[in-house]
Amino acid sequence: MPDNGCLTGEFFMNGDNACAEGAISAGCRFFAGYPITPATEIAERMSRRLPVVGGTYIQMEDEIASMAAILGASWAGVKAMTSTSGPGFSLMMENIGLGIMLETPCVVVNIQRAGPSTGLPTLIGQQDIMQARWGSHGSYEIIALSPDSPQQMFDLTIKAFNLSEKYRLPVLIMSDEVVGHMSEKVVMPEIRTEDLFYREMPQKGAAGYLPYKTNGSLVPPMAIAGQGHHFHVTGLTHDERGYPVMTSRAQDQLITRLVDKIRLNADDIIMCNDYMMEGAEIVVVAYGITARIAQFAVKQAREQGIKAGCLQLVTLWPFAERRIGQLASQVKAFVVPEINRGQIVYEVERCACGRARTLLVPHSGGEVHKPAIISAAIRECHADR
Amino acid sequence: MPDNGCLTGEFFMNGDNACAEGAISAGCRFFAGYPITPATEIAERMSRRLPVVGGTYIQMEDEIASMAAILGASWAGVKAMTSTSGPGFSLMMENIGLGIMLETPCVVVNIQRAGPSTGLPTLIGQQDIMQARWGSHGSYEIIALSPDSPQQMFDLTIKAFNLSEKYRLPVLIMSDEVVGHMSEKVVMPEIRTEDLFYREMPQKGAAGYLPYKTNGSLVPPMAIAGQGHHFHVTGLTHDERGYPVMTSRAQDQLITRLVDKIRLNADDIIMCNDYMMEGAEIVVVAYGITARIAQFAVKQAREQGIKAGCLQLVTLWPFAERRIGQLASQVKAFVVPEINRGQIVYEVERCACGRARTLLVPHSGGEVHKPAIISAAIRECHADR
Amino acid sequence: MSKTEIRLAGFGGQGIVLLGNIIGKAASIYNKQYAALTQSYGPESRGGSCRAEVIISGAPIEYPYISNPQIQVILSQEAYNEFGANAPEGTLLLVDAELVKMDKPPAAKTFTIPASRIAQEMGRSVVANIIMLGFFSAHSDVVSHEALEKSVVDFIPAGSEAFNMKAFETGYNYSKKKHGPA
Amino acid sequence: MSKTEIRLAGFGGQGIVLLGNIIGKAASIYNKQYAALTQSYGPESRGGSCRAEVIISGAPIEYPYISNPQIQVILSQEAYNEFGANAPEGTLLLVDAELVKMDKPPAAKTFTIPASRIAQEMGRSVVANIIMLGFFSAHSDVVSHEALEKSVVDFIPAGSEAFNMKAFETGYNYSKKKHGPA
Amino acid sequence: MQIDDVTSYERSIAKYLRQDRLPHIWCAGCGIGPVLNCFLRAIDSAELNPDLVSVVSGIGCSGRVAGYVKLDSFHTTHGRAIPFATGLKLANPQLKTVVFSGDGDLVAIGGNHLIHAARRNIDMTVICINNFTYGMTGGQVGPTAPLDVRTATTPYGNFEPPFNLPWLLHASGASYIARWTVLHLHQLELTIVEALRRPGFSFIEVISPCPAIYGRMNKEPEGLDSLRNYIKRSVIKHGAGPRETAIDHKGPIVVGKFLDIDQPTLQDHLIGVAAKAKKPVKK
Amino acid sequence: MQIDDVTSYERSIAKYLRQDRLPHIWCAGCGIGPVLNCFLRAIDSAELNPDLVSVVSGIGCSGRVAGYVKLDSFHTTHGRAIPFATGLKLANPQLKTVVFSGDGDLVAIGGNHLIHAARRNIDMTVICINNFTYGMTGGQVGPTAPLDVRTATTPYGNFEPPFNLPWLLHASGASYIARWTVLHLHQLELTIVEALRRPGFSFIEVISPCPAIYGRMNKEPEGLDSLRNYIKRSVIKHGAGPRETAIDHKGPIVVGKFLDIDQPTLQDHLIGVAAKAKKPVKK
Amino acid sequence: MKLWRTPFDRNPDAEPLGYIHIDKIRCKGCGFCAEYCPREVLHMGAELNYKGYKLAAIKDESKCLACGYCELICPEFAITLILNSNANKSEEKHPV
Amino acid sequence: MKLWRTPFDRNPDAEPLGYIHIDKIRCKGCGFCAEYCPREVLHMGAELNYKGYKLAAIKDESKCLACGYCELICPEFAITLILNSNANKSEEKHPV
Ligand SMILES: Cc1ncc(C[n+]2csc(CCOP(=O)(O)OP(=O)(O)O)c2C)c(N)n1
Ligand SMILES: Cc1ncc(C[n+]2csc(CCOP(=O)(O)OP(=O)(O)O)c2C)c(N)n1
Ligand code: SF4
Ligand code: SF4
Ligand code: SF4
Ligand code: SF4
Repeated sequence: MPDNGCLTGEFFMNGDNACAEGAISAGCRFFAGYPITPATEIAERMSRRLPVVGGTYIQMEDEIASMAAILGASWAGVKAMTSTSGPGFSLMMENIGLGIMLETPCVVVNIQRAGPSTGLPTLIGQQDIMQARWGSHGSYEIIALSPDSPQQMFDLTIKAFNLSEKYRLPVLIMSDEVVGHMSEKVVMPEIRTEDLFYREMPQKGAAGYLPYKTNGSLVPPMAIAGQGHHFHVTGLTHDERGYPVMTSRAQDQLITRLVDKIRLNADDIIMCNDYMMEGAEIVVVAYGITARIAQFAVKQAREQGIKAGCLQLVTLWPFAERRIGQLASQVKAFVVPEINRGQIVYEVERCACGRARTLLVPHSGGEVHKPAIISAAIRECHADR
Repeated sequence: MPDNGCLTGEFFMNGDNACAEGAISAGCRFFAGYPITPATEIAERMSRRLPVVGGTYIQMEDEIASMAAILGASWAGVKAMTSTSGPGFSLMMENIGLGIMLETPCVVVNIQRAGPSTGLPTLIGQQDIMQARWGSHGSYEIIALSPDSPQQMFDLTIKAFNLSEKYRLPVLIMSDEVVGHMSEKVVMPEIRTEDLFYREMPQKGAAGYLPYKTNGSLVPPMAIAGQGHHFHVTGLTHDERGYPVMTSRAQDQLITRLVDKIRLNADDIIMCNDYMMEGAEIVVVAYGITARIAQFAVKQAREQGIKAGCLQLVTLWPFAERRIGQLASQVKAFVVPEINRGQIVYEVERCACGRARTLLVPHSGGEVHKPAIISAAIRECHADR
Repeated sequence: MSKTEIRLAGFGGQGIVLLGNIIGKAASIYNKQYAALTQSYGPESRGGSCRAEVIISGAPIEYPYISNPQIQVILSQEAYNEFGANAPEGTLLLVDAELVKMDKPPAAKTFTIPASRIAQEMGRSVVANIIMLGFFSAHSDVVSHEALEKSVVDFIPAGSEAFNMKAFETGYNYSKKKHGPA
Repeated sequence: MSKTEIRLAGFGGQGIVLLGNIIGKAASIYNKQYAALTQSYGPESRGGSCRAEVIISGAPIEYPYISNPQIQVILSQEAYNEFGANAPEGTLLLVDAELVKMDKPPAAKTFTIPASRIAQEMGRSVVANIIMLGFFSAHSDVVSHEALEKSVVDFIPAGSEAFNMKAFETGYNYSKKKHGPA
Repeated sequence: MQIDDVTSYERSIAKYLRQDRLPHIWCAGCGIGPVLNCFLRAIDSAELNPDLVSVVSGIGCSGRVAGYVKLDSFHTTHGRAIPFATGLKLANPQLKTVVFSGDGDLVAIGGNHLIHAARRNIDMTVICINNFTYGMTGGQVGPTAPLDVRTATTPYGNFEPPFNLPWLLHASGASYIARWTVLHLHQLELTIVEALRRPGFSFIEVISPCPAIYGRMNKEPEGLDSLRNYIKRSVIKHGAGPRETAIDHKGPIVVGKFLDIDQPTLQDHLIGVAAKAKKPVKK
Repeated sequence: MQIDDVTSYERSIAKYLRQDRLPHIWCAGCGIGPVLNCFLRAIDSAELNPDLVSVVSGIGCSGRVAGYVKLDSFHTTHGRAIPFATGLKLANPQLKTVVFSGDGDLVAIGGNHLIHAARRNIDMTVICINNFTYGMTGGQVGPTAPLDVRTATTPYGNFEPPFNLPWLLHASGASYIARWTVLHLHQLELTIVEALRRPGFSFIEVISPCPAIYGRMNKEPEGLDSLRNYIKRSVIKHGAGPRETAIDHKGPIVVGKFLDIDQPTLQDHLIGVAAKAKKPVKK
Repeated sequence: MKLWRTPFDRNPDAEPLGYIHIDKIRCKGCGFCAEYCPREVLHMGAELNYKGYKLAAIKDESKCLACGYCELICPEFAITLILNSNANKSEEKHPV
Repeated sequence: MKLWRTPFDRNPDAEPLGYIHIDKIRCKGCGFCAEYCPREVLHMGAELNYKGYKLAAIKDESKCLACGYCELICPEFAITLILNSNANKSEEKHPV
């Protein structure tokens, strides 16, 4: 372990632990959470690790408080994270909205299990994908990433912190029970300063600082508490000064910027992994653990001479609209396996815009797809004329 | 006022009050809520009216408790409702999921204001439309209605209770601040028994009753507390007995039924209003107050010789997929004005499937669209070749 | 089809929204017209400025907001400054003279009544709005006098009918006295 | 590319998940193979049955679940009834003879060791799983003996290295003694 | 050997237990089972009409109780058993509503509902299994965990002072408050009977071992270790005051009936509201 | 006339007030303004480094206070000011965190955070404007509203018994508890100064009129009506016990400093955790 | 501390008041019954059940007072106390 | 009940310790200042401001003790107390 307390080297660990280590490596020094299967291990590891690296762990009275606390910590200038699963994620929605409105960098991890309601607490689901996008009231955009392995849990947690600091909003890691609980090798490189992004800040005590005045970019510099700025921020619609302004005009200015900072930077944010995509006619669009199952099926299909490929959506939101749109003109069909009854498939279908068939392979949850089911869908599309 | 305490006749009242009266007429006898602008008037009227008709009003400590309480009341056999706006709606999400899982009839009213977060508390938004569909974790389907006037607030509240009793789930009324606060004439007819739907129930004390055993239909009869059934229900994945079963198979059986009871009955549930749709080439798809603004614009367009029409989505969810699909082959374009930055338009676009242009007319919130903006969009589509 | 837009503006506590309701109900229930009432909300409507706006029409009202009110009832200086002063020619302006100073005569056809003073003189300052309503009735036929009367009775506390009717007639007669029959 | 699936099954508290971790780490970190460990979770893994499953492969593992384990380590009657009894021919079955009664010889190639009794005799019943691991090492080459040794040390509490190594070797030697060199 | 036709088990609890769901999910040596047993006997002893008893639980090991009682029973969401039960009770005041759940469920995430229900003095009996931890999720620190104990999220010892539940409930407005350990089963039964029969809000805390998780981390790896500890540390003191009912890691565990007062219930007040409302008022 | 260069206003509060935001949104005769004024003077008198003072509010009329103080200030969500402030404080223990909000915000929806923050004894000063109602949303019943009062949602009189806040906070674990009315501005200032300067969790309740809504419905339509009422009903009693601090519709309003005790704060405990963690342990 | 009220000093030679049945499938070997039986009727045996739990067993049934405490405290509902109607009924009965 | 500590019995003929400035735009006519001024320096006048609020006004400034209570209690931050540095400094100052 280097002096800074971050782990480096090769480890065999589960996704939850890898996520916690990713956070530590990303510079996260505050964690507030509430236990819930299958995300609890993240909190547990943070409770052990944070005091070692000079950070603070606190278990709050519920998920609402946890979410509020990480927003507070972020405004004290500390990178902060919480983790949960479906029921807790539902409870966090209101304050995720506050995070968006105050433009507060932080990371929220959802290790998805099967719902609705308490559902199957210890078993996998990928059913909160649309909730990640739409779960809080109001008009906004969000960033959500979806790791497929403990290694990606580590890597994408760092990425999530970077994106949250860069674009000033809560970034969601939409993992799932299998990735969270499965153990594999995780390689943790030494993290250099230039690998990490820190929010832009006004000069300490700079006069005339306005909390929401941007300087050309869509993201305003962020003051933190205790630096003499004496700033005000509010969840109400506000102007550049951070003052409430109860007009439709102020609303439009604010919301337009909040939406545009994501939409116009989509290319910077969106990550996809191509798997056997060369010349693919049938593209399996998948994410999380399902991307790996899909790759298994694609490999089999290729062996059978079917030109299949897999597009892993590493970034779920903003949606890879352009990529799907381009592919739609080139491929015959999209196969979309999800451990839900249809969520991302709606986006794929919309972006395909009738130019390629879109076939959902739904799963109600509790386990991953049998590869054969995905293979069958690939074959069905292949047989289409 | 007839003996039963329900109002009949003509009234001049705002949408919130009309909603409360609709509930009373529908037989709602329990209300639990927490004040929030612009929905508070519903609670206030219920607090005055319920004790008169032998019902119970309680203001709970928050929206989470309110939602939980109406579920409890429904299981005691009483029609129950709550009302809120965006922030409270976000907080209700977890227990809306419980309502879906336990299959509990009840009505949740969201008088939408502009968000995200606290946003513009007293001003209109239509930004929780996707949240209504996707806001709780897990895979499920929901029913959501969208009234455009105080009169529809009254009528659709009765309808909402009927649907909730028929399909055993929380039904959402997704209204907005303008409809809630605007006063107009409301005609309240005398409600006959046959106008109201009551949940199917097992015979009192019937032996061998299983809470989730269906008899052909997708909706099982519902026992209520105190009748000697000694039943168990749980938010965990469960079998026909209501007992937890932690398997993917049980999950699939349960979720498939929960989803199918809505999807397969979509035609019974979905209501649309046609306005000047004869021969329409440009169809404005709108809901809530925006449907009326759209009609205003459509009327103007017709006067200018443009074949415009308006399809009011009275039922938002399940989405009028078939109708839009059919129209897509007949019309030139869909114009979708929404007081948000794009929500229902995604569904329209998906269902149009490239066969008709889909043009969003977004609005960040705080006021309704100027009709001229919608007219301009109609003209733009008309000018397309 | 005929359509009239009315704005009532003043500050919180003057019973402006009540006025809007009385007019709206009179038009829609008793006169069988269409009417839509919108109003300002929130903490602003308690301490500060307050507004109610009514559309009365012979046909269904799609767009429920007013754009160019033919009638404005102004009950505070602030409201006058914001709305009354700029009311265009050809529109009707009814002003509480006690609460509003007009620097120069407005373009609109303007009638004033010291409604709040009269109310005070009658011993119940809350009825200023009803006096104003009587004044309104004298100057506009958009809602019938009888409909307004009935509607007033619907909205006021039981037992205060006679007093309110007196206030209503006082406002009505003030106009007749001052301006002669409309 | 070679791929081995291993199932470890018994009840909560036996250290089964720990075994999975030791094997997984040995394979992936020390032997530079690919390895994926999945396991049973929840209250079930505390009182009742418990399971850990490892895939070891020379190539990246897409599908992380086992379907036909080549090796099964069985530490309870319940696990035997569910899995061990039906293990097909050609697979390897390692059983704690102290905890499991086998009515008829299973189809699989089966070796038994009274690991829990030996552990008790050694004075620390918790090391039964490490004894079993030694036994496993004697019967399978999927992970190297040295890798397992190193991995054991990584996972056990500091100070208990010697004792655990003794347990590991005991399990290994039990096999050698009983069955002769593999 | 000639024996009775019925066993004591059959006579008292068999009819209230969902035997088709046994074995239950609780770990060996867990204290929830005995409390459930005791609760079912109390239902019997209280001679209530079982048709009118509803049991509501939240989520947690203790929250699984609703699933084992053969009464109308509701397994709701984490922390929300009390508001759910509030709806049940208010919609049908005939029902006896019992909330049976864990300390995490009732006092961590559900703490607000707990104090508000006590404030309202709603007719409801809350039985709180206090095992000082979140058993179901693997033994994280709870708001009742004494300072310095080890839990899955306090590897360096708990750093948050715990609630003193009887005091909190008293200050919130409850009518009846008692505490026993899982060993005081006869007293517990009598207390539950008393609580079920009285109007108003009653709260019964039961100190219970979680050997599999909490115990394992705190040198009581067997349920028996905790029980022996309870015997050593328990002191019965009816009417004990707030200073006495705090529980730390090593000191005495004061048990007994701490509060039992008559005060108008929410239902009493609601009857008044209904009476006033029925007088015709101008709309 | 020769006058001082500075006025008392300028000397004490002008620098802490966002004058560019005046007039504020509160109604004529509302009590929040005087309390804000008093709070700003206390900030000055306490001689804190204003750069290190953060003010956090929830949502409500009282929750608007954060918007008028020229300090780092956060207007968060309804009920969540305390957990937000908890994050601030824990992430930077140098900060003085003040939560300023209403009774609905802090005790209704936010009640759980309130009692848990008190339990943790986190360094934080909570100033609670108690106007017995939800002003912002138009005067609905709050959890502090005395029995029988009229509110927008209790047209037949309030039927829920209210909390006794000093008692609730004491039972939860707070270190410092005081109550004043909006007329006791000098005492209030001293109390706030004391609370700001001491470690641990302090709670100050300020009884304040809401004439526009609550007063109008309860025969105190002017702020002055309530103030006169407070003068009549207030009784200063430092160290008053739980039985004395309940407030009903007509009886005495006991004010004063009720609790002031030294006990280890959350920060004290956390320092211990950090020390233990820094000792190298095997991973 | 008083946990039960059946007299300990009952004549030990009288016919047992009850018989104990232990469900071997349900028992998880927690030892509560053996520890808290006032007359040491039960003890923890050596036998394991199919799940691997060490079972409670009967040591000396003749001493059973039928106090019911083992039945009550068994977390697994694994113990059934069968009352012996032949036994001397005049002695105080278990209080359940 | 003691609300302030500046002596009421100060010599009434001394030069006023302070002068009061009332911001007519901000004042909402609540009457707190007039009611609680210990020396009746202020009263509620008849003038309305542009929003319609009845304004507080100065009745007799000469009596002002500069106790600052009106400034402190004014909910609108509408009152500024201007200290008179000419006045007899030996008398106790307002305690703010
Ligand atoms: C909203 C939500 N958050 C978290 C969880 C996870 N969870 C399940 S049970 C539990 C704690 C249970 O603790 P307690 O109530 O003390 O019961 P015990 O298991 O100790 O009996 C938690 C946090 C959940 N189900 N829902
Ligand atoms: C989640 C949520 N629920 C409800 C509201 C609506 N709301 C705003 S302020 C308020 C109550 C304020 O009462 P209190 O805290 O007592 O402050 P006051 O206005 O009386 O000063 C409520 C319920 C909200 N903003 N958010
Ligand atoms: S985890 Fe603890 S509380 Fe839960 S069943 Fe096991 S022993 Fe009982
Ligand atoms: S509504 Fe009440 S609390 Fe709010 S500003 Fe007005 S008087 Fe004050
Ligand atoms: S109390 Fe029950 S589970 Fe425990 S040892 Fe005795 S019979 Fe077995
Ligand atoms: S206290 Fe302030 S607002 Fe009230 S009357 Fe006096 S100057 Fe006006």
